[in-house]
Amino acid sequence: MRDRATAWLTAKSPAVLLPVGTTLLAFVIGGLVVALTGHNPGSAYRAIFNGTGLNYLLPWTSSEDKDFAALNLQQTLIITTPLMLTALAVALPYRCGMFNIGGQGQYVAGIVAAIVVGSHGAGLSKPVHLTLALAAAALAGAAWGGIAGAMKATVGAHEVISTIMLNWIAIYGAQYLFELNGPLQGPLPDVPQSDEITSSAKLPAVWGVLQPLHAGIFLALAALVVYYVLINRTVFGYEVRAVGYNADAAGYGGIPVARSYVATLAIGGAFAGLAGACDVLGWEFHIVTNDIAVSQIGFIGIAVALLGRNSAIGIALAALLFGGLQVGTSARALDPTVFPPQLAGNLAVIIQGLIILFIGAQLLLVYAWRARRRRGAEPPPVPRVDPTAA
Amino acid sequence: MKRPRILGLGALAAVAAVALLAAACGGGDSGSSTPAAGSGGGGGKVFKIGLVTDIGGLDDKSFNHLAFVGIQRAKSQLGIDFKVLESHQESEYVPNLQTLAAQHYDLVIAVGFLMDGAIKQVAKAFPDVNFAIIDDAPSPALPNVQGLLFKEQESGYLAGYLGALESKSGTISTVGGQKIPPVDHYIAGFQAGAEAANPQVKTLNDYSNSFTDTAKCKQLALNQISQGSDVVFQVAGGCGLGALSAAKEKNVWGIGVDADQAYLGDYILTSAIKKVDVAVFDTIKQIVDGTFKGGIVTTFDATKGATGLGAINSAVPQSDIQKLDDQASQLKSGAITPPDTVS
Amino acid sequence: MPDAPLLELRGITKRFGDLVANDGVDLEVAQGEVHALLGENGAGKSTLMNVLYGLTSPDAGEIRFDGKPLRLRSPRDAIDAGIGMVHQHFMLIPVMTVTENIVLAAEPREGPLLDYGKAHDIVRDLSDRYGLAVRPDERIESIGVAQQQRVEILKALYRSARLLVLDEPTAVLTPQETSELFTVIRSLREQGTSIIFITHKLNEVLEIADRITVLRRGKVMATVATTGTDERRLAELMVGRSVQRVEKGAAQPGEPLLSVRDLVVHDSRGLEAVRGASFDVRAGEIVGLAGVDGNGQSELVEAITGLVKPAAGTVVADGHDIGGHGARASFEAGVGHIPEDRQRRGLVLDFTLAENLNLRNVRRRPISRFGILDPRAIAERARRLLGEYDVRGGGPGTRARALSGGNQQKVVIAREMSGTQRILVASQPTRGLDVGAIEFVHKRLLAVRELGAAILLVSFELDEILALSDRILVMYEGRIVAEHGSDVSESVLGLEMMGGGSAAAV
Amino acid sequence: MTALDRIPRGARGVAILGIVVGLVGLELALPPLQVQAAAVPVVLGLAAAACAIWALTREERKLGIWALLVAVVATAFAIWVQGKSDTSTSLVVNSGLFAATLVYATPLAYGALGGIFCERAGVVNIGLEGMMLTGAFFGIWGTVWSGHWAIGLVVAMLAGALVALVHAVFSIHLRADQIVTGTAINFLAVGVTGYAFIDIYGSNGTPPSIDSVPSITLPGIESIPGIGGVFGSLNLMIWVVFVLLVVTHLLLFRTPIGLRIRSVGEHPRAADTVGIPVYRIRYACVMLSGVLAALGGAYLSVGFVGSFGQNMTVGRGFIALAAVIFGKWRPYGAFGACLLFGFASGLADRLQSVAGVSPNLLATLPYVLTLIALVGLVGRSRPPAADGQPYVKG
Repeated sequence: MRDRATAWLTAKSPAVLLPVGTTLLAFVIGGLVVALTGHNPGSAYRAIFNGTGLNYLLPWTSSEDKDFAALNLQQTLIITTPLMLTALAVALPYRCGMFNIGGQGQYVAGIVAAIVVGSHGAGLSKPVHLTLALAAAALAGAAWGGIAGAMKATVGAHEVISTIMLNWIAIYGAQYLFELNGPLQGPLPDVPQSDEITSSAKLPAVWGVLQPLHAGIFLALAALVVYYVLINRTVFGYEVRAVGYNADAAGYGGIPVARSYVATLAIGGAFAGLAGACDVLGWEFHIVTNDIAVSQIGFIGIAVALLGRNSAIGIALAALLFGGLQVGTSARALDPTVFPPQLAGNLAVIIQGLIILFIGAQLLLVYAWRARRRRGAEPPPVPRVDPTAA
Repeated sequence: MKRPRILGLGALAAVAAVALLAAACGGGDSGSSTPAAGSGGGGGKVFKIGLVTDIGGLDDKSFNHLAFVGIQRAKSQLGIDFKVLESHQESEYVPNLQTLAAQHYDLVIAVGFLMDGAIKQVAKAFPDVNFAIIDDAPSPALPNVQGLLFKEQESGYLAGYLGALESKSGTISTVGGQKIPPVDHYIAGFQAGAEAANPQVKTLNDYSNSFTDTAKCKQLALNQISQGSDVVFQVAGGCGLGALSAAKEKNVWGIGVDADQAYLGDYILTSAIKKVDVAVFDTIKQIVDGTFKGGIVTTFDATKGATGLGAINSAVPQSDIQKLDDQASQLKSGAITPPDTVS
Repeated sequence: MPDAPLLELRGITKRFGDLVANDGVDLEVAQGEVHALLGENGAGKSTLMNVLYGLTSPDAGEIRFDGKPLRLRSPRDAIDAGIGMVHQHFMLIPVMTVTENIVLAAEPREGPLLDYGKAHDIVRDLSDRYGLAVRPDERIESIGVAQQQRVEILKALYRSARLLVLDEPTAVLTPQETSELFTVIRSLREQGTSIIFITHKLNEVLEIADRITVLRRGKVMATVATTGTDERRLAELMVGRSVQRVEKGAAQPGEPLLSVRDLVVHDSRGLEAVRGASFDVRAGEIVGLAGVDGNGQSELVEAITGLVKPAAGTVVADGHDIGGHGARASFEAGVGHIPEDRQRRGLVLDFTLAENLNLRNVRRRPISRFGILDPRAIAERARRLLGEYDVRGGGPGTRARALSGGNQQKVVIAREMSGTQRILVASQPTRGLDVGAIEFVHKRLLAVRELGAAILLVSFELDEILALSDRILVMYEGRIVAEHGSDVSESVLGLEMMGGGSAAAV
Repeated sequence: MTALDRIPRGARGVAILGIVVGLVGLELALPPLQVQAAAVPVVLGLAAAACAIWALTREERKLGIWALLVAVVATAFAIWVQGKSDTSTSLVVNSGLFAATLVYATPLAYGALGGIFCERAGVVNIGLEGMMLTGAFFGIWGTVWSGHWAIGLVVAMLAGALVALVHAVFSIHLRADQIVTGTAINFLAVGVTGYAFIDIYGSNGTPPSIDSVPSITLPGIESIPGIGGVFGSLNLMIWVVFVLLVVTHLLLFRTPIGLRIRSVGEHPRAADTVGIPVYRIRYACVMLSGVLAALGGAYLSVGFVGSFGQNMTVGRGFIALAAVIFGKWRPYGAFGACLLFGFASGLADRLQSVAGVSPNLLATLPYVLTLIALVGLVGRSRPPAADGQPYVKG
């Protein structure tokens, strides 16, 4: 029994231990920063944890706090939804050997398309209108990602550079569309804001009031399933993985390498475009130019994908972690006497950076474990997968 | 294969070192800007006031910051109790407003027109809670929401008037952050005021498209200065500091915005002021006095002393100040109504 | 022979995990001696030389050089001591010039700057002195393999090497180039340089070496003087049993299965690499394509297997025109392909064996239906092929990376020859394999021939070409310059590979 | 033969496309069409130029030169024609434009030189952005703390080196994916500088008046018309970048250490076998890259605007990285790319008021140009062979 457990651990350790250990390490170092600037990391992290709303799930949370926790949890899940999708935008091309930094631009492309389709066609029935709006967003994201893919496939332009450029073009371009006197500015003459999404194109609410959790989360979870099946169970996924591991060998085996590049970046872009649609059709219902400038969803998606090691389940958990960090560090939940919220926002970014850093150097933890084994110690037990790790 | 483990620890140490360096730099005055929830003293009911900032945050050196100043003054003078919630992203507007409303705050103030949609939603859900929103006139009006608007164009007008008077070259300019209403109000007023002072004046205007890229704001201002501008009015928040830096470097006048920015140096001609603190304080006072009314829009203008200029540079001749005072009184009387859109 | 040995290795032992690569190896090399180190692939020759060059440190043992103990922590120490090495895979930087490569890390200076003029002169003087004609300003990527080898030797001489290690130096050379190299080696010996000559070719050893040390499985079998030994004895020492040549019956060629006509192919830089090649390969015969590396063989193979689009000409396989229709079309027309670099191109090393074995037919039923993979069918087919081709060291779920080179090659062959493939293009199919694996591959190729397949064998090893081919084509500068039966001599082929000989273009 | 096959392909086709695009731009600028926005013909002209460069680098000289000529004429004419209706020609093309080009190009050039060192030694550095931001913050912090800009720059360089050390340890010794590590550096820099900025300076921001890097005035040049406006008085750090440019070129291509650096980036094992310490050289180059990038950031904060704002580098590090690639990993080439980007930014600034085009739309111009240039040039550029690949000893 023990042997089997050890064997399982050995096999699964990179997949489970690395992300969990990495996250813990990042939080410990983040805690050091907190402590050194004269705050109590323990209470700061507890406050952040409660801010995520995950305490809703704890049995001892009192009923008074429960409403507040529910509100926070709804917000966490609202952020988690697009993060899962923008993470997929990174994960799929990653399996094909590419690093898509263009999730943000593809997300913005999706927002624009969702608004254009979602704010027109008020007479359509909900399923039709919603489907059209989602499809338009996915297509726009796919087109934006596909440009980078086509550039890679035809002239070998490095996708990292081209997607960075496409991000800025999308961000400024979308601001242009909705700015004052812009071509797509909404009905308010003084406000640089888009048209409103008509009710027929809004995603249904599933939990809460005012800014409730919307059905987009099911869309994101479905996308994770699609991704899993696509990568592991289809010829397409097989070919993508072959190209990702060894493009030369894949080419020798008759796999169309260039097409895989274009297809994965386009499908990845479609996921990011859906993320934009989820936000716009789920809770924003319009976009102000300022929102485009400050949005970070696509960039955080990179961290989510890396932490989730590009696996479907990993991405789901990592998105919950990062969504929780976003919401938990907000001022609403954080008592300023415990930890100043302005610092908390930056702390969240530091922790994200540390996680990416450590996940990139998988060896770090493997070495640590080996060192323990050499000293004859037992391998560390698998910690319960607690995505907040607070 | 033994070495990398040690090096792994070395890397960890280096990461920690970077983090610590950052931390060590800030040993001293941690949390200096921490808004503290006060406990109201004195007898009677202690009113609870909530403030929700937009994504600019309290450090925007602009209206969020000024709103905070106003609520602090209300605490010390009116004995209210308050809580400030900063929003880091748009998705926090509704939950932040909702949280304060659910806790039965007597007044919830939203700062910034970006929260227009959010406040409409929350106000409908909490009809018993009073709301106010700065820089926005909710349409259609809601019975429990008061809009607080500013005539930034009046401040801009006076700034432009003074700028044109002090300009030797006959060319003056504005650097806007983004083409959004509060920014354009200032610029429109500035251009009208300049023309009133000197019909031949030439006004230049550029947008940086960023409230953070100080280098770009500076470069735009330098370009304007090279085209002859000798008065630069920044309407770009933090980015605008770059524009003022260009004015300083090239020995031309700079004009600050929102708050009084005279502290930056004696190259500051004046600042176009928008007294958000006054608006916040006044509105809170209405609550305390029981005179608060929803469904209306209160416009803060020169007559309420909410718009106008900050400290005027001592180098400005008295004759010009008199002309300026004359314009200011005409604004108050309504004889002059500057435009609020940039042509 | 001079008295005191220049180099002494005592009891060198090096382990990699459970594998003992060197097991108490002793070796002595005298001043001005050519000492051959003979052994199969995997016998531990390269490991021993890496120890001697400071690239790996031994777990036990001692190195003495010039009578003094020598501790090598890095190649720098070896160079400083006077040890030079020419690696099997050249350690040259393609985008840099001959001069830059030679003076790297020991550059002549003029103030803070590199004195390019002086460096140029030094290189020219050195190459004149040892009769190694190289052009100092040429880029490495634009000169031939033999030239590159000379650059490597000059690199060592420039660093005043007293002991020169040549690791399989003749593997990439034609017979003529080999004999030129031997001339150089003799001249070095006359000037007092000691040489360790690593090889697995018995005839070369007997021709050039003074003494021979034979390694097997990390152990020294014997050190013998060249005079007084022969090929048979050496071969027995080397493999532990007498070697057999593969036996093959007479060819029974059928109709042409692969027809190449007037083929022109450009290389990656857009230059003509194949300049109008025409030939047929018939069913049931092995056609050997001889030639020095870089004469268009790779491009020819890539055009036939659909990896590059030919600029002109046709490739017809089994009646299908496959010129420029892609790798898939080529395979569908029945062309299997053993690529020259199996690690880089033949296998996806991070894929499982099952995934690798189905790389070619992943779109076919029953492996997939409507784009969905059938894991059971994949594993089943993999298990069958692994058994059929006697692949050892893993099952369908094992990653290809974990297998030995020989077994990896078996996986490639299993994939490329299974199913309905009637044509096989085998490019360097035995490169880097040990004797047992080579034998397996050769037998397999002949078995396929018996079944009526058409095989195009591309190899730089003339032994292999001569042993297997029914017909031999010689390629030089993008053209087929000669055609022979299997009875042609090595020297004739060698001459033609250099562009000499009287054979008219076919 | 289908119609599609008759369209010329490759360099020739691109050159012809360039000529056509340039002519369309010219046509638009002329009456009766005379598009009011100069941006349209200018963008077309620049696109034509990009096509021309593509063709030229692919041995299609004759048509390429034609395309270039048409592009230049179209662009110049477009601006000139605009000037006819207004005095705006001088507002767009003047010495200020070239001065602005230099100012925009300088931080990029520092970053690009850093990127060249790093990548020539075989380490990809996508963390340039973070290193620049780090330099921008710590440059200000050091200047405020010490009261001297020079000490501020030293602090910036130290901070840049420290961040680069993290990149070096993770990508050289721990063999992490260098792009992932670089991304992490970028996140970390935003978080750390933002945290420290608020913790130290709070809502007041950096002090209004700090010691700043002086400008160097060349009395002789200043009075020369045209050139004087550009080079007459430049910030010391701009002069320094010119010097660094030449020094970098000499160091990389004319000195023994340069040869060794390049050998490590091309073929680390070959370098190792002749005794070059591969790891040490990579560490040195990565850290030097951090130092240079930090100087680029410090130029923005201490050198140019005299204050720090959160995330004030706004993606300049990424542009620097793109410049490295256009410049084919050569200092002069990369500097040329920085100038192109700086020129596009400066042009966009000026076209805003003159041509009345949306500033948001113009803001995309530098990125669009970069993208076009990427398509046109990258196919031909070859990175150091071992760029991005960890080296395993032994």
